[in-house]
Amino acid sequence: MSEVAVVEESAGVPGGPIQAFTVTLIIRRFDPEVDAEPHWQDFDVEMYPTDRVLDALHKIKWEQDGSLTFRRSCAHGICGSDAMRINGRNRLACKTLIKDLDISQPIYVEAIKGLPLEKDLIVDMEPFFESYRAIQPFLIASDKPDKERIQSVAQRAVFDDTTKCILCAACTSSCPVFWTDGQYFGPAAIVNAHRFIFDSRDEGSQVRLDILNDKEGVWRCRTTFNCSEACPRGIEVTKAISEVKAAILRGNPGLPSSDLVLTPVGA
Amino acid sequence: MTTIDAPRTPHTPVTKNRRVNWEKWGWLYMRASGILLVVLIFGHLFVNLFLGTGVKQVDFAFVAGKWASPFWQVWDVLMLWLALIHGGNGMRTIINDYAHGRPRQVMLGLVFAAVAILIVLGTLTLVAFDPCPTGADPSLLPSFCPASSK
Amino acid sequence: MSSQVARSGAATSTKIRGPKRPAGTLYRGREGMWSWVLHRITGVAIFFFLLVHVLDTALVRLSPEAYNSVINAYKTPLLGLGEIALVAAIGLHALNGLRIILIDFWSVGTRHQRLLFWIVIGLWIVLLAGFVPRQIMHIFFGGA
Amino acid sequence: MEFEDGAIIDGVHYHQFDVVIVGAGGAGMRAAIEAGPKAKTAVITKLYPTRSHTGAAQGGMAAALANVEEDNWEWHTFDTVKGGDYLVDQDAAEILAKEAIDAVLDLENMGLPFNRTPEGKIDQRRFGGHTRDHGKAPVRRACYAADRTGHMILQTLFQNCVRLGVNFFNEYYALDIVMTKVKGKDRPSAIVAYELATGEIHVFQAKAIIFATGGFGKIYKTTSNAHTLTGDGVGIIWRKGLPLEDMEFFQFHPTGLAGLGILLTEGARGEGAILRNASGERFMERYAPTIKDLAPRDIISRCMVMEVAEGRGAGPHKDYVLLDCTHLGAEVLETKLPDITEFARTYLGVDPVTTPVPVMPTAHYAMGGIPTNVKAEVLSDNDTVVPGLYAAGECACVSVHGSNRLGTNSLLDINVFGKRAGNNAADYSMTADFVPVPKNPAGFVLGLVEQLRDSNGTERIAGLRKELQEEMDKNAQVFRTDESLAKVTETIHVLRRRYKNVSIQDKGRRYNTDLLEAIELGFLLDLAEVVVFSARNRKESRGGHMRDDYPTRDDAEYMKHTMAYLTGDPHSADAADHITLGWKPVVITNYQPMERKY
Ligand SMILES: Cc1cc2nc3c(=O)[nH]c(=O)nc-3n(C[C@H](O)[C@H](O)[C@H](O)COP(=O)(O)OP(=O)(O)OC[C@H]3O[C@@H](n4cnc5c(N)ncnc54)[C@H](O)[C@@H]3O)c2cc1C
Ligand code: HEM
Ligand code: SF4
Ligand code: F3S
Ligand code: FES
Repeated sequence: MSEVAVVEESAGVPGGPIQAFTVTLIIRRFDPEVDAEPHWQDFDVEMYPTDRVLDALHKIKWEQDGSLTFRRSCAHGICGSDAMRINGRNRLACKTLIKDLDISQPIYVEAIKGLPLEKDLIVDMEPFFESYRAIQPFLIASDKPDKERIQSVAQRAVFDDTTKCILCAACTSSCPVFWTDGQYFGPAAIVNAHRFIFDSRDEGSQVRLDILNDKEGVWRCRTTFNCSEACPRGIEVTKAISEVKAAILRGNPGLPSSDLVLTPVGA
Repeated sequence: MTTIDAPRTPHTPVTKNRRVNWEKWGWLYMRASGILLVVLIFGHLFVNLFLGTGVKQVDFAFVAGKWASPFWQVWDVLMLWLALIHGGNGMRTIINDYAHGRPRQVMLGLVFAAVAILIVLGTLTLVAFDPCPTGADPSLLPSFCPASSK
Repeated sequence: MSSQVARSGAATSTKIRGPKRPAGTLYRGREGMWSWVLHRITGVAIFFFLLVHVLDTALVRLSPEAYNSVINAYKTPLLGLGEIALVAAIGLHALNGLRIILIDFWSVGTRHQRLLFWIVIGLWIVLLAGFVPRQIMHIFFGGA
Repeated sequence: MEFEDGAIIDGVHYHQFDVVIVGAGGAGMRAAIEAGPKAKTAVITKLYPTRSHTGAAQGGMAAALANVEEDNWEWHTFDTVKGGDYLVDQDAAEILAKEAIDAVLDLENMGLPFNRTPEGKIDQRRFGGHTRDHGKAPVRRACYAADRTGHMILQTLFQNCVRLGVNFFNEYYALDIVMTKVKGKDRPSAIVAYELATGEIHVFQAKAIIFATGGFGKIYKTTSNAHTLTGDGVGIIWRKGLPLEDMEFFQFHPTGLAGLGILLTEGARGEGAILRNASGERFMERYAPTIKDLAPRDIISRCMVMEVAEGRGAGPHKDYVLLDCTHLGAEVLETKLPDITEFARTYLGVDPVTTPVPVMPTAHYAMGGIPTNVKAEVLSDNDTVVPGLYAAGECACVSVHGSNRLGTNSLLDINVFGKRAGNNAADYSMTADFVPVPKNPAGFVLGLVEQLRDSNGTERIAGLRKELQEEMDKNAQVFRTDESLAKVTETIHVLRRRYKNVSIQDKGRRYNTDLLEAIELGFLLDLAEVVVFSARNRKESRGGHMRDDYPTRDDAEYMKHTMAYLTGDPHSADAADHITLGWKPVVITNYQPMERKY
């Protein structure tokens, strides 16, 4: 494995001829129409260090085995289609560069965990979106302004982080609590609730705080940080969850801060 | 290892009954009791296992000696309650994570029963403690007992 | 805001190595997840110990003999070592519990959770370094 | 045939809705928000809504709010017309610019978190081709949310669809529209869709149908478009003999990451980034002395290709130019352009804070598409409306973009015309009856699917697609000549023949993406043929269509829209045997064509 061959043509990336490697991918396959259980299958592909795992999957699908099934669309980390477990961690295949993996070893690829496996790398996303819908992820405001609502730069900044979510489910399906009990709302739903709870224009924060104060809500989070490490958008997920917890304890959204004792609120 | 990850039931909508929210208070309790327990447990461990001859010094007389003082009685009662409820609530969390349906109910019941019984038992032991039980072997009693042979 | 860059795309930060077992279904979490696993295991262990410990302590009500005979078991080398494990577990659980509390109630706690974990491990080693030699002395050499 | 809503007949599912929207990108969901509350509406989408490519849009959405400096919609109209090299229908452009203001405010009221000015109003930034007072100087007109404007629009629209309880059919691929002859005229009666999860076929009978299926950038290799942008909607319409307008005009965005095509927003140049050649020269000063790096995309792309062709390209192969952001500072890059900064870091390993980023033009946007009027009604010729059929967004051609779309005008387009389509379709559905569905409405799709499943041909999809895309990149990209286009024509012809012999490996029913890629390739081949055929016919250079052999604009001959019709056997050897071209006049209200100088 990993024999090195200098290939004339570059991978299209500037910088002249670069080395291609043979990379072994071991993919957890499952075809509901024939398999009773998932199984692992090996594929060898020629890759450039600058290629992404998605390119490797495409190469397999297009050149070796057309039945390999996965979701993908944008190919640059903004649509959230291709969250999968790569070497044991949730990643977007299109944002995971081969050079960032240890290619002296095979690369393990499998579906994200905790959602029903449908086929190969595809899981049923419905339970995930179900939790998302449950937290009322939309602006609740009664006024009808003629122009835009006024919001200061600072007010806009406090919920900036959580507006970046692309609903890829990498976080929720990395959460140990979610694996064992899918009833937990999961980090993605909380992130999207956070986005509205701390939006100065929103009037529904209390409702959402109540929803998340539920048995399956924020209190189930055990601060394992898998979600924060998995998020391809770099959202500080656990921090957002902490801020929601603190808001519930305070009894009002206020400014997002989890400081209850150590620094004065809003400082 | 080879089985498919079990399908998840979709989230069931929030039950809208306005009971006391145990989850929130449970969560807070874990933290508050945790901080107190650090002091209580480490104090306990320090006195019992570190000072003097460590675990070797612990016997009836040692315990009785400690509990003769209301300070240690309060200390240990507090520790008992806080720790059992803390641990019990922690176990509840864990059971909720891994068990479902009937097994979950049974296990929760067991934990609750264990915690309740031990709190009662432990409190009785402590509060109604007699450091100098009559008829006991005098050599085992603490030195301040009239019957003590120490 | 400028601190946002470094965090983005965890994929770029470190080389991710493949799992050892071909089953590979173990999630490769990091400090946060492992600290939680340890916290949970130690919590359960302490809970069961506590159950036993309350029961054996309750024997003081029965009679001094009964109590002493049970408590003497704690003084055997085997349970003496067990006690080390117990203190190690409580120490880890307690220190990590404090870490969790910091993460919860201190706004920059989440950002430093990994560092906090290693501080916990550091303090834990210090704790054990203080306790273990003394305990060994007590159980094997009969006290001070 | 007759059926009840929800019936399953011979394994085919039948549904009835007042309005069926195909596509859940910005245009589709904006339409759903209008139609949903008024009529029984279904949205059929081959991707989960939030996966749509609207989410990739970065820079902003134009509207003359005048929040930060003097501006008005009339200037915006002018810029749109001039930017489109005067091939814009000016009545439509007026509507676009006028309704832009409400479109942005609507989004804000729905919750979109725009960046704010110090006074708390929506902030605005500069963008290519947008000027004050008819070209005097760049103006700050683009409303934005960092470099994630499209993401925020898509999320906000989806959130509001959740609020309204819009009925989504996720991962359903529309593959055919059923036309029924009524009084000698073809009327749309239903959409036939393939359910990815099960492989089952669904017929959606509807009173009104809206197409909002987005673009077809995947006819090219280097593109900012998603893998799923295969022009299915446009292809479906084309196969029914309805016309396609201005297909030769494809926009190449100047700043795609070299070799990859991933887009770096024009907003970067809006914030002050500069294009440089190998020697560090700011070459746009030579070509567009007034607005330099903020000239419209067609012009900049062309200049970049020229710089490279004349040997001034950077890099070991001298095959790209550089986008220099280093003087903007880390603060601006990380707060206003965080995503593209990360793209450059992740995919090229280049840090824009310290190093200029290698860029080259990338296939970006289809100006052409399904012709509609300003009410978003689809046309079956220059002015006949197809009752009950609507189109909006990138798949449609209103035409507000003419031969070259201005940056930020598309997010605007999807909102303005998406809204109009939704409203008009809902209104229409309230007065109209269902058009009866003919017998066996799913016949075509069933046949298509079975034939691909059963085929044991020797051709592989990926190989054909790669050849098509590479050939299009080589010969139908920024510069075209009759000779290069003739070459692509030939290639496409061969590929279309080979396509009949294609086979798939996945013969299963559940989640058969292999099968769908094969069908998508069919659409790509059809559309590429129309693009090239239309391009060959337009012997002038205008906007996104640059002919080396006819380097100037020819208003006398070509100041009109191309209308392409499928008129013969689609597989006949010569494209001319099955494609007929016609012309459609450009609507001119205020602005007479002038030479386009910046
Ligand atoms: C990288 C990038 C950056 C851009 N930046 C800007 C910008 O800054 N400003 C600007 O104004 N414009 C920008 N644009 C252009 C603009 O984003 C797009 O033109 C616009 O978003 C298209 O929206 P849409 O709703 O028409 O299509 P899309 O958002 O592409 O949605 C298409 C929908 O159709 C569905 N669909 C497709 N085929 C089928 C089928 N067969 N069956 C069922 N459903 C189907 C898909 O599932 C999807 O939901 C950018 C484009 C790109 C690619
Ligand atoms: C010494 C001081 C202690 C501290 C500071 C402490 C702290 C904590 C905290 C903060 C939690 C909550 C963790 C979370 O929400 O993720 C917790 C959980 C727990 N604690 Fe303690 N604790 C201590 C002692 C104990 C004792 C004595 C027991 C046993 C009786 C115990 C058993 C548990 C259990 C079972 C859990 C649940 C673990 C889980 O959910 O994963 N703890 N502890
Ligand atoms: S929070 Fe991050 S990981 Fe979770 S769904 Fe959103 S983008 Fe994905
Ligand atoms: S992984 Fe789960 S436990 Fe909390 S910190 Fe993240 S939600
Ligand atoms: S393909 Fe869109 S996020 Fe990876």
